[in-house]
Amino acid sequence: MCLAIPARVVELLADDRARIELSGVQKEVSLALVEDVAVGDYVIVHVGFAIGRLDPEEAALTLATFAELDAAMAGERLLTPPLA
Amino acid sequence: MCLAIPARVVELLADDRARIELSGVQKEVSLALVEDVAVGDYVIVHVGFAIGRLDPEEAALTLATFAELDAAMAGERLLTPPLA
Amino acid sequence: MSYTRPLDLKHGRVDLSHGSGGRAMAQLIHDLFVRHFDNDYLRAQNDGACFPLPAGTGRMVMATDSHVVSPLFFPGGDIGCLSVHGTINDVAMAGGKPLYLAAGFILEEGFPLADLQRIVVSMAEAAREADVPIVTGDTKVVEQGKGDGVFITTTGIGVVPDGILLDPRRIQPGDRILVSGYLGDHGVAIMSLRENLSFDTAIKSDTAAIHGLAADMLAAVPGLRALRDPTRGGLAAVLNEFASAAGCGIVIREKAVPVRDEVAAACELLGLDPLYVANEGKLVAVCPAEDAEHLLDVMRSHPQGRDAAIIGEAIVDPNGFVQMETTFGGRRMVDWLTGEQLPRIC
Amino acid sequence: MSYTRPLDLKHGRVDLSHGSGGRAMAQLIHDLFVRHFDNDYLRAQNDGACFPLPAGTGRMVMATDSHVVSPLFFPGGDIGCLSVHGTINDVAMAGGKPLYLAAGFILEEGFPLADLQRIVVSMAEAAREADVPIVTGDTKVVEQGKGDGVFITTTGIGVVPDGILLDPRRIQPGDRILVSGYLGDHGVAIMSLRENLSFDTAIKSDTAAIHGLAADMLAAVPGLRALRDPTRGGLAAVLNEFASAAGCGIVIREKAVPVRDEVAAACELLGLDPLYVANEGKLVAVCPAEDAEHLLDVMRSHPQGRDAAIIGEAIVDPNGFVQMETTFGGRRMVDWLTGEQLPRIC
Amino acid sequence: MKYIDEFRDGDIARKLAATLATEVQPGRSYRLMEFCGGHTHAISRYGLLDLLPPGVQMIHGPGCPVCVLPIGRIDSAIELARDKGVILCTYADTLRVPASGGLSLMRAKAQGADVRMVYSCDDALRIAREHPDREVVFFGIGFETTTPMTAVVIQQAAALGLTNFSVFCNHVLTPAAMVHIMESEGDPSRVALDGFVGPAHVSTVIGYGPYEGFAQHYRKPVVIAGFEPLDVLQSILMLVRQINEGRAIVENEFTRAVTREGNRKAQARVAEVFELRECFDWRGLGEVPDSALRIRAEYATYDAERRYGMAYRQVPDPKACECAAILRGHKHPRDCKVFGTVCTPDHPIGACMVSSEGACAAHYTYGRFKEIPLRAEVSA
Amino acid sequence: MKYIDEFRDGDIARKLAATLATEVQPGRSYRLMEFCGGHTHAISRYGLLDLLPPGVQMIHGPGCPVCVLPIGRIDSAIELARDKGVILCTYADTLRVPASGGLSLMRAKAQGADVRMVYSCDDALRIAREHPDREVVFFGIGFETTTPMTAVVIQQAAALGLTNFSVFCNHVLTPAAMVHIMESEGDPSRVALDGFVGPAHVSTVIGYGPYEGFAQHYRKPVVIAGFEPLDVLQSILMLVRQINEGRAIVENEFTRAVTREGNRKAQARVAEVFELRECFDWRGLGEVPDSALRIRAEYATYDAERRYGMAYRQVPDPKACECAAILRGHKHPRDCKVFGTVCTPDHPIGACMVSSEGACAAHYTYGRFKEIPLRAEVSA
Ligand code: SF4
Ligand code: SF4
Ligand SMILES: [Mg+2]
Ligand SMILES: [Mg+2]
Ligand SMILES: [Mg+2]
Ligand SMILES: [Mg+2]
Ligand SMILES: [Mg+2]
Ligand SMILES: [Mg+2]
Ligand SMILES: [Mg+2]
Ligand SMILES: [Mg+2]
Ligand SMILES: [Mg+2]
Ligand SMILES: [Mg+2]
Repeated sequence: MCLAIPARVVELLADDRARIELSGVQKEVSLALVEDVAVGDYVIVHVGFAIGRLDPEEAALTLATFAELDAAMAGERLLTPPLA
Repeated sequence: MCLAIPARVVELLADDRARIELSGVQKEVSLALVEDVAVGDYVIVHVGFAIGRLDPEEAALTLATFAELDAAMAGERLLTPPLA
Repeated sequence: MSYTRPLDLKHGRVDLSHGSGGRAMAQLIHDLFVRHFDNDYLRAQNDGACFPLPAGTGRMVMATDSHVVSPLFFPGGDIGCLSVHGTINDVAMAGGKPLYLAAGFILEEGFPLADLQRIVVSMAEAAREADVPIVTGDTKVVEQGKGDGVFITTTGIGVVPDGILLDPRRIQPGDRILVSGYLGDHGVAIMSLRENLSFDTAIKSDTAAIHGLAADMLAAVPGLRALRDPTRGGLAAVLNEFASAAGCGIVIREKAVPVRDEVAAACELLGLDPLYVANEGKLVAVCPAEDAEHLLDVMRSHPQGRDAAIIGEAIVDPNGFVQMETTFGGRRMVDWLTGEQLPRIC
Repeated sequence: MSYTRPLDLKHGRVDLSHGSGGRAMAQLIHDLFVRHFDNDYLRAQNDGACFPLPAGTGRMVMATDSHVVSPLFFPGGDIGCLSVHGTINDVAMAGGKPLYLAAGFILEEGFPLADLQRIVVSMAEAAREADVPIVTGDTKVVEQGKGDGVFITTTGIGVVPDGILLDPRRIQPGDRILVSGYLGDHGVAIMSLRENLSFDTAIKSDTAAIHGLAADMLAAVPGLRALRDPTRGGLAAVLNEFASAAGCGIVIREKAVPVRDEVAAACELLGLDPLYVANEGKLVAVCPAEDAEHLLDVMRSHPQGRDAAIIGEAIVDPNGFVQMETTFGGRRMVDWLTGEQLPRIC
Repeated sequence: MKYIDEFRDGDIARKLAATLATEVQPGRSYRLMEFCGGHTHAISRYGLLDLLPPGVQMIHGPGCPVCVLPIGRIDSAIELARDKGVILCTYADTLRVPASGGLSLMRAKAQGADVRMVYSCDDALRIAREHPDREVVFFGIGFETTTPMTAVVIQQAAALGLTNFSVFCNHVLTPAAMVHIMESEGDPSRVALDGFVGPAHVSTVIGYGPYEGFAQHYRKPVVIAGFEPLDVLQSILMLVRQINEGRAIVENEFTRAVTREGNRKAQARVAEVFELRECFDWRGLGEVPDSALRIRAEYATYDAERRYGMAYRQVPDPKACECAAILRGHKHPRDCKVFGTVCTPDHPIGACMVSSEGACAAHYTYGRFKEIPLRAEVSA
Repeated sequence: MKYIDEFRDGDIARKLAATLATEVQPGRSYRLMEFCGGHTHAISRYGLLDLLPPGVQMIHGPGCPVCVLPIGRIDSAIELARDKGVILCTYADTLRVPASGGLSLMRAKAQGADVRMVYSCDDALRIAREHPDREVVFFGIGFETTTPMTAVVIQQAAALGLTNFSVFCNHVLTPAAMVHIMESEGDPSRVALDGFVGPAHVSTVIGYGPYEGFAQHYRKPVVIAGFEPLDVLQSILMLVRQINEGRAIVENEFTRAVTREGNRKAQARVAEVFELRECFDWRGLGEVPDSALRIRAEYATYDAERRYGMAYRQVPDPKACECAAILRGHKHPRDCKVFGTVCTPDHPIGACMVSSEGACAAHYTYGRFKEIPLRAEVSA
């Protein structure tokens, strides 16, 4: 019920709306709950509304911690979970 | 459109209505357009209303004139069409 | 973990889950259709039924009818048995011995399961009585307001014995036209329930599978030219179909056409002509003149042909007109039905 | 007197007279259905079609499906070709070579004749392409508000070559499960048009007749255990049907199941699982382990099986559970669809 | 069916026909108009023409209420159902009458208009009571036979205080139309009529008195006849006798149902609710003075024409259509170029091709085979 | 799918699992509650439990908004649709939730109630605009994730001056429920929880700040986690570490979407339209103070409860149903006597069997095979 997914904004539309894209599927969503969204941004979409923005840098950081796992597996623990 | 058929009244119903019968088929009709109808009377039914009564004596007379035809056929003309 | 909550056949209703390909649908099919139709083909739970054919089968016949009758239950039957009879009869009218039926259900959301069960039981009985199992089927559910309770499409297949060639194009001037009994019962039974027309009558629909009668007729007179069941459009439609296929005319005698008094009276009341009223358990046959009396005897010795009659003959008329000698002594055409008579009778 | 006013196929609409058994109905059938479906069986204008069978036919298969898809026209097809493909596929999934189709139409008063023509032309093309003629049919008209444009019930029959025995009850632990291509295209194409869901995608319905593919597979691996087209309820429904019929379990590998990115994305957006989404031109096959690679090769060399894959195998499990190894590395059940996924997809 | 079957007896018919044959004067022609569609229907359905001797010719009159409805009136009915969103209740006969733009009520219904076929105007009232949220209009058509029940439902609606019910009144009057037919006698293209088979159930309601002036003034015999075929045959015999004897009075063959006064109660109902319309456009006949009824001011709220501010627009009949001449008795359906080809009961061009009481439809459906001689008949 | 697929990577999952296995202290048990149904769903759908080392135990929390809807609220929704004749617009998840008398919205719909499934509350507003003659009610359910858009449509309805639209508000609050779970710790029947996988998108909206007091007060670690399976695995690792180290703070695994403050604009919209409800009845949890929202007086005309004078009637859950204990984490679905027999997703008895996020449904649909060991498996 709370499921929401990140999708890229491909077009800003009238009435505080935008067209988002996810792997070739496009859909209109409302931007009424987010501010200063630009084309190219990733927003988090829930029941037809963007409810937040996805922060690419933070995503990259999280993925980086996963990448560290190989090292961690080797023995010593390098991984520090990020405290935002 | 003006087709109407004679049917026998088998039951008087509330609201100026009656049940009529024609060869085993019964139907409700309105008596709003006729007066003093009794069970056993033949009425002439048109679009769900009795629009008149069928006079059995006159019907018999008409049929009698048909019966005269045999005689008529024989030669002399006996048939006098009834002028009501 | 083997317990499954049974369908609520008393108060339950069809809902959208019964048509969505999930367990609710599987349960409906299993607990209702498979249970009542009860045969190995259905129990195999395939999407189609696979069956052996009688040895030496050279020709087959397939026929289909969608049934949308309203009301669903009527004096003498319901959409369930009607849908079995109607298709069995079409197979039989092509000279086929009906073997198997398929049934497609289109259910309207909200339809009471109890009514559905009544219909299914009636189908099952009709199929059993006719000895023609319903071996495969399909169920769809449409939203409320997109259907009308239940529509049933049945398809039947049968095998045609060698030597039988029923084809109205073979009708020749001089051939005799026969009907198997009183006409118009089904249509009048349905009309008697229509809100705007309602009248009371003891008339019941004649819905019945008449493949047995047809088989007797074909056995006795293999040279029968054509058979057809006078459903929508009544006797008039069948005669016009025959005449136009054969490219000859047809003359019938009004006096010879069997119509019950009550049916005649109902038609009189409604301004209809019994020749156009639907039947669901009658047939019209055409045979060479020399076979007519024998065929009539065979028909009359079958319970479903007790009231059979020879009603007329084919004549030379390249216009393919159907004429009738009226009881009154004149002659007139019996044309196709024009416009609506009454919709949803089958 | 030979002139007949043609049907107004541009602006005309279905009205009640088109279903009443009179000349208007005869004209509709003749000018639209017979004209486009175009074969001798229909031209004979009987209520059933009579046809010879290929010599030596021992077993036949009959399958039926009612089609109520909404909307009637969708990317990649329409109810017309869908109704031809759907039934041909059911015949093929039983191992049959499809021979003939019957079609029952339930039309709603007011339905544009131009749309009906589009649908009929699409059916005719589909039937021609598949080389399976529509040999008999039926037409009913229901009042406005009692239907939804058009419903089409098709029934097909076919002959089953000797030596073929497709029956999910024959599935044994160790048998391999294959699918013929990408899953979920049809369901997603339909959903993309639903008012409440509307999204834009290039995904088209995969509706297609796949009896050719099935025939190649059966020729190569006559010992195939079971075939089924994953329509309503999707792959999950077929696997559960197989498992419960066979009384064994099934394990599939998520990674091996072919799903297009766009289909995965649409499902993500709507919170659906592609395993439950409908297909109309795919099949699921089960074969002995030793035949699997050969079967896969045969499938991949057919244009309709280019993206075929072995997705799993049958295992010993008297509960008949279907499990999946997730891409993530865990294992979970793939149960029947519960409740509605989305109604009216076929 | 008592009082029905007796009047369809083929044996008597043959005897009547024989009598008629002996009475018809050789070489003399008897051109008789059956005014009513009911008679037209009976003549066609029972093949009655086969029984008439040469010289007796039946000419169909304008007495089919469906046939005389002009296009403009059907257009208005469609407008009500389609554009004003009312439930339009109508007798089935009107459903296929051609209107402008290729439409008919049946096609308007297929396009979504809420048109409902009723058996009785009673049903229209019931529908109005069942749908208090909808406006319900009854499409009232017909001659004097069908007018009284429309009056009854209007009075019932008033008694019930219904506010969602009204009547689109198109009721027309028989004697006015008969007069109109005679007034067009001057038309040089036409052959004179020798007598009239007079209305059956119209007369049940209005009595036969109203025709007496007509018979006297135009010196044409009128015989009121029932709708059963023996009634028609007998009335033809009676007309032939009047003609032979040079009489021109009203005779009543249909004594079992018709009196001189008619149904006083029904007449009173009609008079309470309706009043004469100065003028009414008939299909075929054009504007005929004092030939129709409208709803009285007391019942104005039940008058759909006032309620919806309907204005009548005259629409010319299709060019090819000979209905006008046929309804006046000047032409036979077979004289119309499009009869049976472009114009058929399934695709009627004129209104006479719609109801089975229409001259063209009756001829098409029951009689056209006679125009095409059979080549060889295999005997029974 | 960018930012989705990366977080479902099986290889990384295996490595994370291996790390987790090395960090879990032998013999120690880690009882972790995933509060959200979204996490429950991810755990089940990806078979995540297979990757957890012994000792780590996941306990489903009450964070499925469908599961916590009490019978009385569904009864009210049915009443609106069936008895008040409104068009009731609802997210699909609620359609099969059991109500009184064997009903559900889906069954009420089959009985003729006008219940429409919508994907977004936007659609409910559109339906209201398309049907000005009908009353349209949106059945608003959900946690903080789903509340802001309900606020938006209420404000849009007000801006448009719609008079036929209202909302039946059942929005509930996460932190209050978490507190309630901890307050029921006293229950002797239950084993203590060691940590919480904290809400994903609820936190996107409200931020992770609101959990800080909770972690501190109850001394339980909370890790905010995304709904992708790697997020869940990672958050479990983070919880294990906090537990091992004796820490009890709020950590944020879901940094790509969640900040400490959350979405201020969404919070503002919610604050404008809604206010705290003193008390709300949760299925399973019973009356929870300050745990839900209601529509402010300024928007009273859009409040279906006021508009239709709806009074809440508490209805006890079915006797056999263990939802209450399961939602609190006291019991596992398999402990319910009717699980999988009388109660299945097709015939749910309790709400936890309805949505795939419900503990019972998730276990039935994805996990129940584990309870039944396979006898012999033919290797691939
Ligand atoms: S045949 Fe048709 S067009 Fe010709 S007069 Fe008759 S109704 Fe008019
Ligand atoms: S299995 Fe059903 S009855 Fe038992 S606790 Fe879960 S929802 Fe309630
Ligand atoms: Mg048929
Ligand atoms: Mg049939
Ligand atoms: Mg038939
Ligand atoms: Mg099917
Ligand atoms: Mg309905
Ligand atoms: Mg099928
Ligand atoms: Mg199929
Ligand atoms: Mg199938
Ligand atoms: Mg048919
Ligand atoms: Mg519709």
